Amino acid sequence: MANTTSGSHDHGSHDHHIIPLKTYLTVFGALIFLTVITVLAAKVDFGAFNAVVAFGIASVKAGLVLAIFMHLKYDNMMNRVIIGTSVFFLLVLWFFSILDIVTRIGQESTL
Amino acid sequence: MKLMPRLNTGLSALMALAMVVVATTMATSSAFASAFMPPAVTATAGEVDKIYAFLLITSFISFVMLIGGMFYFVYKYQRRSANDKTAYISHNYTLEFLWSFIPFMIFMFVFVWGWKVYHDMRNVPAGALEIHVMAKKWDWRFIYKSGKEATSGVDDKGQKTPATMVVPVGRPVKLIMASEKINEASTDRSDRPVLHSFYLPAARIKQDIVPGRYTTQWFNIEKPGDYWVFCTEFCGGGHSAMKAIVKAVPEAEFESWLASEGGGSLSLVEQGRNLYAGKACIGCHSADGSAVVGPTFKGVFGKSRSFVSGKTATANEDYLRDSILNPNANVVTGYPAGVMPAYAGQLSDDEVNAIIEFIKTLK
Amino acid sequence: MSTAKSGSHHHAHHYDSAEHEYQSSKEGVWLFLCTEILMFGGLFVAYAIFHHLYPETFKVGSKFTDVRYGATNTVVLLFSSLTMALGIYYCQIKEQKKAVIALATTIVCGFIFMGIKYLEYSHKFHLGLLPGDWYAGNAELIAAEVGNLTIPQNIGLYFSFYFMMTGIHGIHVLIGMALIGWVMVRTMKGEFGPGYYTPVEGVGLFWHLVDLVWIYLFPLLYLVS
Amino acid sequence: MASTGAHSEHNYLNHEKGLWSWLSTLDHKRIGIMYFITVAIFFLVGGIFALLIRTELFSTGQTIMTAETYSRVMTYHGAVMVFLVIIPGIPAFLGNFFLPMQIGAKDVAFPRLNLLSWYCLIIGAGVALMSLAFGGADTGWTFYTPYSIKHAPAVLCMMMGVFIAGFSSILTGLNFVVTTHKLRAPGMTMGRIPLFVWALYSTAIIQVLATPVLAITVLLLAAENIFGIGFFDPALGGDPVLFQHFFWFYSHPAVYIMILPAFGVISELITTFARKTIFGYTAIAYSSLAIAAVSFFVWGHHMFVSGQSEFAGVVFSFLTMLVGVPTAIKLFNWIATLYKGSINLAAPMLYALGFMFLFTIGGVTGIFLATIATDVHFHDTYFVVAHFHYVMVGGTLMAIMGGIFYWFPKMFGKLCSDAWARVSFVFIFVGFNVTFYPQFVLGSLGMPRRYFDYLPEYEHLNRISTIGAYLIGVGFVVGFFTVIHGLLKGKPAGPNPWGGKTLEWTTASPPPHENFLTTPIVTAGPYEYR
Ligand code: HEA
Ligand code: HEA
Ligand code: HEC
Ligand code: CUA
Ligand SMILES: [Cu+2]
Repeated sequence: MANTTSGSHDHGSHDHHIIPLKTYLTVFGALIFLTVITVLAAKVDFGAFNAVVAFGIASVKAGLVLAIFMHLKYDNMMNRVIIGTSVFFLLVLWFFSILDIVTRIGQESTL
Repeated sequence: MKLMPRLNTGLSALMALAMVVVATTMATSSAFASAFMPPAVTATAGEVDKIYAFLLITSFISFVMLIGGMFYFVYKYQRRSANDKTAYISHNYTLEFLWSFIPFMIFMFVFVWGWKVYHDMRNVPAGALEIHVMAKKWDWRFIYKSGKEATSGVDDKGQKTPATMVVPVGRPVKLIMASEKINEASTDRSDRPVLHSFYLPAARIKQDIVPGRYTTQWFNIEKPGDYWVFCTEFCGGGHSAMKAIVKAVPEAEFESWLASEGGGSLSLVEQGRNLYAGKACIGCHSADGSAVVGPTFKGVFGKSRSFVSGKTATANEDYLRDSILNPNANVVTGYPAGVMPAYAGQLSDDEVNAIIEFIKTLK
Repeated sequence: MSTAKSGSHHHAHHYDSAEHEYQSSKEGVWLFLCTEILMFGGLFVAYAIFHHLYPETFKVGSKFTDVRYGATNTVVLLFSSLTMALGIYYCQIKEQKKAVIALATTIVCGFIFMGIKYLEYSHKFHLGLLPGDWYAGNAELIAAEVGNLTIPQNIGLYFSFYFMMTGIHGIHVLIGMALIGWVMVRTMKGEFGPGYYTPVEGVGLFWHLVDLVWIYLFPLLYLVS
Repeated sequence: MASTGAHSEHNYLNHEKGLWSWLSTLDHKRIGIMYFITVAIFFLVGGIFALLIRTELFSTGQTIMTAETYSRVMTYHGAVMVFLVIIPGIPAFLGNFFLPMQIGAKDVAFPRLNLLSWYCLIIGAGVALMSLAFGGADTGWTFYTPYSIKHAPAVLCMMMGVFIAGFSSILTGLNFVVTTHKLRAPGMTMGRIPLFVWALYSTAIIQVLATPVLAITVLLLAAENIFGIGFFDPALGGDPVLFQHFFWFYSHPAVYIMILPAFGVISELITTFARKTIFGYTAIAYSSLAIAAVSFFVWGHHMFVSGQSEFAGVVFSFLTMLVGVPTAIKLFNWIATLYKGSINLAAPMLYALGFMFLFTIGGVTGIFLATIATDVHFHDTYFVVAHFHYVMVGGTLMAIMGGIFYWFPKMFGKLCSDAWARVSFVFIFVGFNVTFYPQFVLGSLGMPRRYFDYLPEYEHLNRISTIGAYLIGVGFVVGFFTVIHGLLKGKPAGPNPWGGKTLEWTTASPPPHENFLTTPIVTAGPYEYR
């Protein structure tokens, strides 16, 4: 199956989506921009929302990396499901552990 | 292969026999639920035994239906010839629904019932007699409000006699439990306090004892007698030797026992008052409601506290203990952080208990 | 080094086609990333819980981290992610030389990142800011650094998180660098091209994940309030 | 596509020769056999520890060892059986061998990872057992803090061993997920894969999702031991109950890693030996997935009295009840499959019936424990010990034995003595009940577990239990020699001695190097007995 013409491979396969260079550069610019925002936002006090803001921005950045750098936007459903599942089960671990800890304080019944 | 037919009959008979044995023991034991359980000496224990009996009976019925069915089919549909034809039955939605839904309903029923009984198990009735339980590798100590302490001893033959907690019959008893080091002075890591668990089978109660905080449970024994206490959280070589006895006696007898030898020492509250002065708490905390450097102790117990961090908590024993040992974890609103010294390592567990008992009296 | 090889690859006997192998391998890598997320996630969950229990400790602890270092490292890693993505891109469009340059840049970024980490670590060691029980903060040096602060009793906990999280992350960076080195050599040998670049893609996914983790670590450790 | 070949033909066993050809093999079948041998050896080790436990408990007081030794024996028994025997047991051994064959694939998706996972197990086991040289770990298999924070090299070795062995499990799981997704033969839709594959697939999902959390947990625990990081150490402001959350987040799903593949084996055995299509294919397949998912929400049932909040306890009790339902569905479906079948009571089928008998008891007693009020009494007593041996030994181990005797002809091209296999069953089945049934009674009466010594009133039941353990031992020795005898002297089996319908029976026994001479094309479901 050694092909002399580049870019072609076995029958039955699809050409992989190639993300244009410009998109990569734009996304990189956006990531740097968001990093600056994160640092600046940390200087402002949003009260209880500090963590939400920091985490929100981080998640936008993560989303960009996943979608473009990691090609998830053009990938098949299964790989998205896989990542989604891992995050979901992480939340399960967090949710039940914290559930115990915040409802534990009272020595008497918490119900 | 000649063996086969005989073996088949033999094996079916064997499994059927095993089933009859299992089934009869299950059936008899559900009839006399207490036959498999230690005598039940509290009302809660009676409730637990009822759930247990219910579970035994339902399990017994499910088991007979399922495994009885299995035997019947195995017997009825044995392979007759090398090319038997069988029915092609792929599913039956009605049946499938039934055998999902009925177990589900049973499970929900026992869940709710279990929850209800558990709720009673965890809710201490008002006016319970409070006893401090101190667990260490591998022994128990029980300390009463009067300052009386019950510990293990050694009999004439040099055998260890377990620590005995004397309690009055018919009165709720609340245990406030903590884990302590083998000896206060030791800095050896392996002497650290570890998990233990206070298990009183006759009352069907059990609660782990977690280093660094208090855990509680309660019981109300209705029948005089001696009942075993086991440690049920693995704590090392002496785990199985970590036993104690709860001795339930009539109220009058209890009072006279409490007043007898050992009763002369200071009560916990008095010890606490002395520490309050002796450990300089008095410098920053008043007992009469006035605010000094720190908040007053008057009325603090049971109150809701709010902290600089925005969190809130109810001031129970656990909270007080934390506030004494590690005061900066939660700083009370309106008071400076980092002023109160951390008393971790400065006060023994007994001393902390005593101070808390003292604070609790400042209503 | 024959360019004739580029883009051709014999898929393993149990696959139907190179594309089949490519898709399967990629799914394998994603599953692996899923396990990585759950592993790091355990630390994040612990962080969330202890931050909830001891907010003061984390607030004070984060004063010892230098946002300038953290931000620089964030930019370095983001840039390395870009070059990694470009490495794959150039393989896809058969620009082997550029691919090698992109990969080499990525490795250099890895070195810069680790270099800055080294500076941060050695500074912390110097102040005695060690994890947990080993904490041996030097009061004078600390005062010189952050002024007069009441240091919470269990400040060691913050440094436990700091070192566990950045340490495990750092190990991943090192592993990632080694892997990129490996695909870079293979790219130089001309083994990859539009028809076959699965290892580059897989290693790239891993590297991006390492970047992803850092995207969260940065606010958690450097910007907590 | 069926090729009836005599044993002497070219097959995976004689494809290459020499020890090194095994140790470096990428053939899933050979790796499966290597797991077989490894797991069998670890089982003997764990079993010997079990007999030491039972011998010590034969009478009150010190019988053959000190309390300190007992703690270690108990720990190694639990840890070896769980991490080295029963978790790799079915997936990595029978699964490795038969998953690719049942879906008509030539191999698993990543053969190199597959081999690596075997080495992870071996290295992990080596590191874990090295702890014996440092005096042995005595924490129980659950490593509860703060007891396990003791700066002891033995404990550290054990943790690192578990950490490494964990990767073996992750890699196997990862491999199986991709294999099932990507390598099915033409026509083998997800709705047509055998139930054993469904079971392994569900298991693999748990392995991938849960094991990393175990990895980070033992890593943190090791760091706690070395640096005192203060996550789990109350002396440093940590929370020992949090450790339990992290541990059981893995270890509860892990019990379904142990049982789901066994369910899969049972589905295969029942259909083949009743010669009947499975009743409720869809229900059994999806209940495996349901169990896998729900298993992540119930871990707190191990912690009802741990000092976890009462609210959390109740929530966990509720969620635990939910796993009972899909399990009940499976049992009822199997029994329904027997209806109007043509039942052949060969040894594998006996093991399957034994499984249903014992697992039902184990399962319903699980409900006793899930009910929060009764668990307060039963927690950490022999009732729990009896429960989990009924599900793990009565369940999984029975399925492994059944699976071995069922697939033995396929793996080695020879027949084992069915009569002797039945004899081993009788000993194991009887011995098992004699050992563990009394333990339910002991637990109800209040005898705590991990006890080196007990009150005199528990003695006679303990004696019965010990005698039973030796009977099980006899059963396994008989089983062991039956397998050896079959290997050496067994008659040629032919491709399909039992009349199975799944794809592995369509190829030669033992299978050729790449499983099938031509790739099978699938046109119907797995159990088409018409
Ligand atoms: C193969 C492993 C396996 C399996 C499958 C199970 C299955 C179950 N387990 Fe078990 N369990 C363990 C292995 C396993 N367990 C281990 C190893 C421990 C101890 C760990 C340690 O501490 O060392 C343990 C401990 C354990 C506990 C903690 C006890 C304690 O320490 O206090 C609990 C509590 O809820 C529990 C519950 C259950 C339940 C509800 C199921 C359910 O999945 C069972 C569902 C099945 C059925 C219910 C039977 C079929 C249904 C019917 C026939 C319908 C009709 C039934 C009724 C009406 C009752 N298990
Ligand atoms: C797969 C898991 C598994 C298996 C198969 C077993 C099998 C057995 N277990 Fe195990 N057990 C556990 C998992 C398992 N166990 C776990 C997780 C614990 C908890 C540990 C803890 O608390 O931390 C436990 C704890 C445990 C206890 C409680 C200890 C205590 O709490 O103090 C007891 C006591 O009776 C026991 C007994 C047995 C017996 C008699 C068997 C028998 O079925 C074993 C039968 C096998 C054999 C007897 C081997 C046959 C081999 C020979 C006879 C040797 C012949 C030699 C040659 C041929 C060379 N086990
Ligand atoms: C140097 C002053 C000082 C001393 C000495 C001191 N405390 Fe405090 N304490 C404070 C301050 C200030 C606060 C409030 C800020 C905080 O919560 O940390 C406080 C808070 C507390 C609280 C929480 C009270 C509430 O209202 O919620 C308790 C309980 C407590 N102290 C107990 C003690 C005990 C017991 C001692 C002696 C063994 C002691 N303190 C000694 C200053 C002191
Ligand atoms: Cu104390 Cu076990
Ligand atoms: Cu469980």
